Amino acid sequence: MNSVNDRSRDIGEFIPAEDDDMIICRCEEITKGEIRRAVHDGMFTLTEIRRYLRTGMGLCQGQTCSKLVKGIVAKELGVSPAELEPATSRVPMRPIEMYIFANEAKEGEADE
Amino acid sequence: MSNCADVVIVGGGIIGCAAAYYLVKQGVSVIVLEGSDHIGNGGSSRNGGGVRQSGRDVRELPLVMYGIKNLWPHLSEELEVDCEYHQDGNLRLGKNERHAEILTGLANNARKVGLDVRMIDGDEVRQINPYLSKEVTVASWCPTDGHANPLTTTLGFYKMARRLGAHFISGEKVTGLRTIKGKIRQVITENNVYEGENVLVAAGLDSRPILTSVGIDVPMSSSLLEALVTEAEPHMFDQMLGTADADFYGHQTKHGSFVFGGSSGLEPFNKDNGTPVTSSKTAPCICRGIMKYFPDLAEAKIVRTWGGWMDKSADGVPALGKIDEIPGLYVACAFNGHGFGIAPAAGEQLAKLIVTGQTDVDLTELRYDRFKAKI
Amino acid sequence: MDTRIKNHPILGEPEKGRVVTFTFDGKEIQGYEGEPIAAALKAAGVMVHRYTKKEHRPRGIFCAIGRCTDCVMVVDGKPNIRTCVTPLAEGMKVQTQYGVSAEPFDKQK
Amino acid sequence: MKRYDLIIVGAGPSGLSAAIEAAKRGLKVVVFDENEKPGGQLFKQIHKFFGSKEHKAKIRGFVIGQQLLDEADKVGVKVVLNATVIGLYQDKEIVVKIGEEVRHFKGDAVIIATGAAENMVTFDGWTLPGVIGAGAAQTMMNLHGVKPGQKILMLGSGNVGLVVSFQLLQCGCEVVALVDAAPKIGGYGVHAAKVARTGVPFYLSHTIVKAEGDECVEGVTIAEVDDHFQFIPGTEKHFDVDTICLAVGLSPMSQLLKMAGCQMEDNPKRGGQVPICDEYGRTSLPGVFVAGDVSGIEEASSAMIEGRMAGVAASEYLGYIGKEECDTELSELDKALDGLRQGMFAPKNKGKQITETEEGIPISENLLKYGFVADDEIENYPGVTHKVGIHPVMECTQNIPCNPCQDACPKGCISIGANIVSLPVVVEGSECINCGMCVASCSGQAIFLVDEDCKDGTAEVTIPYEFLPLPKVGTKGVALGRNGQKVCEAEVVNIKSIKAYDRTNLLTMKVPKDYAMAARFFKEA
Repeated sequence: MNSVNDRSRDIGEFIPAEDDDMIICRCEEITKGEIRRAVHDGMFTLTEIRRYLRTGMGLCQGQTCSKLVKGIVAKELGVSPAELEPATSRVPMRPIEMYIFANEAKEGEADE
Repeated sequence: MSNCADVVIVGGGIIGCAAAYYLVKQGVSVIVLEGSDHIGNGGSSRNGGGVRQSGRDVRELPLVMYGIKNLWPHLSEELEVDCEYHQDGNLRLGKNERHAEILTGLANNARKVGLDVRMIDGDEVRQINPYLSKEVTVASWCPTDGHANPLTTTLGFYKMARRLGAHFISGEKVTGLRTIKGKIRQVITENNVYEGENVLVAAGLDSRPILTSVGIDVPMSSSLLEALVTEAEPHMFDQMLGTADADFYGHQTKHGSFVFGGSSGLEPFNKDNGTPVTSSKTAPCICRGIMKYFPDLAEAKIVRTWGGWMDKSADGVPALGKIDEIPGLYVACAFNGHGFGIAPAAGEQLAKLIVTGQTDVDLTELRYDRFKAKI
Repeated sequence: MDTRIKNHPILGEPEKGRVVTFTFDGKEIQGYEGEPIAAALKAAGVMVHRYTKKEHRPRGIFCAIGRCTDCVMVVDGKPNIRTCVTPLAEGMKVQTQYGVSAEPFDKQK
Repeated sequence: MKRYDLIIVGAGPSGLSAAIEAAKRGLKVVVFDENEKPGGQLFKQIHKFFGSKEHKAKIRGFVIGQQLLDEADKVGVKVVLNATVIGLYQDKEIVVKIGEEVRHFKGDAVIIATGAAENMVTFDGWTLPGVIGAGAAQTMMNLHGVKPGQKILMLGSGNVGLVVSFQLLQCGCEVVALVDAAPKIGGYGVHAAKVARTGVPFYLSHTIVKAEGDECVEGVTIAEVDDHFQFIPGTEKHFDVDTICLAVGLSPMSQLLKMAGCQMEDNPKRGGQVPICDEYGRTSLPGVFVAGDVSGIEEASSAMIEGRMAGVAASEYLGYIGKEECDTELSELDKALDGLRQGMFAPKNKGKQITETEEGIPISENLLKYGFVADDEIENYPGVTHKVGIHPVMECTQNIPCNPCQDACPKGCISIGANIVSLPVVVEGSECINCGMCVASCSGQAIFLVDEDCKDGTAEVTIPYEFLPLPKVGTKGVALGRNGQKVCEAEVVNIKSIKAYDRTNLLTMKVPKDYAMAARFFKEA
């Protein structure tokens, strides 16, 4: 779903806040201030925030922080969180060791 | 907001963002139209991060060498973002005679245009990177190659271009171009019409239908590439890696994770459902490939896999520069899956070309109309 | 501090495997075979499982079901093992994780 | 490639229910679950469920889990555990990590029943060891038999926060406070009341300022918040705790569906990102169904019905039953689900201010603010009546879908009627025989047997008691009021623990006559 998004629209100045050093993404240790700043640097989508800052790119793949990040970005943009498309979900759903991922069961033996 | 600018750029990938940055830096007004919802949503955010010269076609080598010499070393400072650029060399690995031949051929060509690249044996390979398996018997070694973070670099160009006044609009899908009185003028989207003195089409595969609207064709086909990333691991090595057969490539990032790309061989027959979705077969295959070269990585956990379209041209090098037939129109597409490392140079030279009509690097070999029949 | 529940008004006595000995940062600790490593550590009063890479801050159990990955430790030499879903076995070597390593930060290069 | 008629991801209440319905109709069904044990969250639910018989009311969650497993086994469902689904690819191909292999399967139909994940809130120190999710607390104490902490502060007054607080008390932890930023308690009043009467203070319109400690939690400071959820300076309160437990809602775990290309929407009423689907779980992808929390956060009881619906719909999709049969069965299940979606906590009432019951009685403001109904309010409710001799006192003050008490009484003393959410009333002229079945059957532990006048200046109050150690007859202590404060001296005069009570003990205490309607909990001296 594409919608026209003017990246130069006025979202106001970045105003530092007391809780800017609060960790939001626990895995990658990304703070609220970093996320808010990134929005003011033009990262208007959760996908861009993730790519720019690594929020939700850690070991847990955003299981814990995605809703928190969404709320912060929405507030900064002055929109409802529901309007923001979540970042893409990707295989694998859980981290998987390379040697296991590489080890595909042979046809016929694949009986659990 | 004005729908007019000196330059309208179609495509908000790293090429479009870099060109926009170098244009606004010179005081040129720019509008960038991105069809998807996200800046840098195509190959720019899906590639393996290689910033390398070795292994490239000699026609594009001068441009990438120019970028590595003049732009990459200070890009992080310039873009105020950590591009994570490492210039620690590229090992292109081989395991047999056939591989050795391929690698030697590529190295010989590169040396002709002045690139420092040489062949080394398995032992020397393992002196450079002790984690490589005994199966590796040969490699080409280019010490001035490296890698960087494509996500922060692309978005860094975007951020700075935007900060200097470039006007980005995402979700704005371009349907065609229109000339007025024999000169390029309008860029038509599903919702709006934009006007520019100059138009740069840098929209990857989508460039082809867009250019078709003004009767220009760059022969390109799509091909899916897949990549994966591991959890963060203790630091192991800093080189960029590839193989003679191009069965995998990648590096360890500053974060500690390993980013590897590769293929299963089934990519040309990928069932396209319109989005670059991964296949259930490819990632396991990439893992098997990696483990042959890096047995130590067997325990590393894969946290994410993804796919991306590659815009392949008929001869494997980009179409880059001015479209003489249509005054004001420029193109930058068909980067063939290795556009990231060359992007800063391509963007900078395009900006210069648009503003001054001149370039520092000769782009003649990359003309859009070079494609000829074989007989 | 004994945090094992000996008898529960609804669940009765917990069913546990045999007692096994493992090490946590070199100290011998006992737990029950097959229970999550994190449960055995918790019962032994261990709160800190790791220190983060950037800020060197302590972390411990958070979700306890293998999602948040905060409880990862170095187990038998392998980093990033989710202790809340990894069964305890006799002789396991469990170590505090510093960043992605069992080496404390001042010893990492 | 190995192929099944139906592949179900998730062996929780909805996944197992779906599997049973489909297998009963002849489908070859496999269920994959990443956990070591099946049943999803059911095995952590040690309280008795609400609803009516068809919703498995008054049965404890973990028992329901076992029943579902037994039934699934009987109808030939294959449940594969420690099987992590890592991807749902094109053509309904599912890749599963089992042991040290990945295996590829295809399903002619797929039901995603992956449940939910916990939401989190941030505050200074929220990453310290000792700050845990409520689910983590449940897992540690109810599955692994380890106390999550000694002194615990609970954040969140929804049903999860309330139920887990009670469970913490049951396993011997001290809950120092139950805190919520909202001005009103979010969960069932009866769940709050059973926590409050043990002495746990509720702090509504409060939230956590910071967790204290260097290496792990050593204390916590909370403060009152205003209408905009901003701290009010000067209202800070400190507690010494070793654990802070977060129960601030759930989000659907719908990533697999998004990955597969399902049309999604962000629906705050359903708890977040959910697949767009019809009422029987059919998504935008033909043959891909959803059931349970993954399509919208509700209770396990509704998840089981949703699962059955998806199982029936999948059977129809694959031609194992006709459309007519499918429609008939689905409309039956509709009725069962409608039953659960009634009352003041129904999804349709989410976010609405409800000030009085369907009977027109004002909802207790004390209950919503402090977790207990005030002594002068309790007489407003139809279950609270006075009578000579022993009689039930039903302190059920909100319209929730639950009626086991009505069937529990062999003498027909209690009536709820056809509307499952009505407040229970004492049937005029009926005679209580002190069997205690109503007390033990009440999932909300809101029924007491009271003899207001034993003719010797005392009264006897029988309360449900699910703690250890169980006091012995003759034990002297104090009676606590609904607010958890001491009201009078009390002595245990009877303890009944029969099988039919299903592990709810009935403790009878003797109190001075004047406190018959105030004494609601017993604490050993």
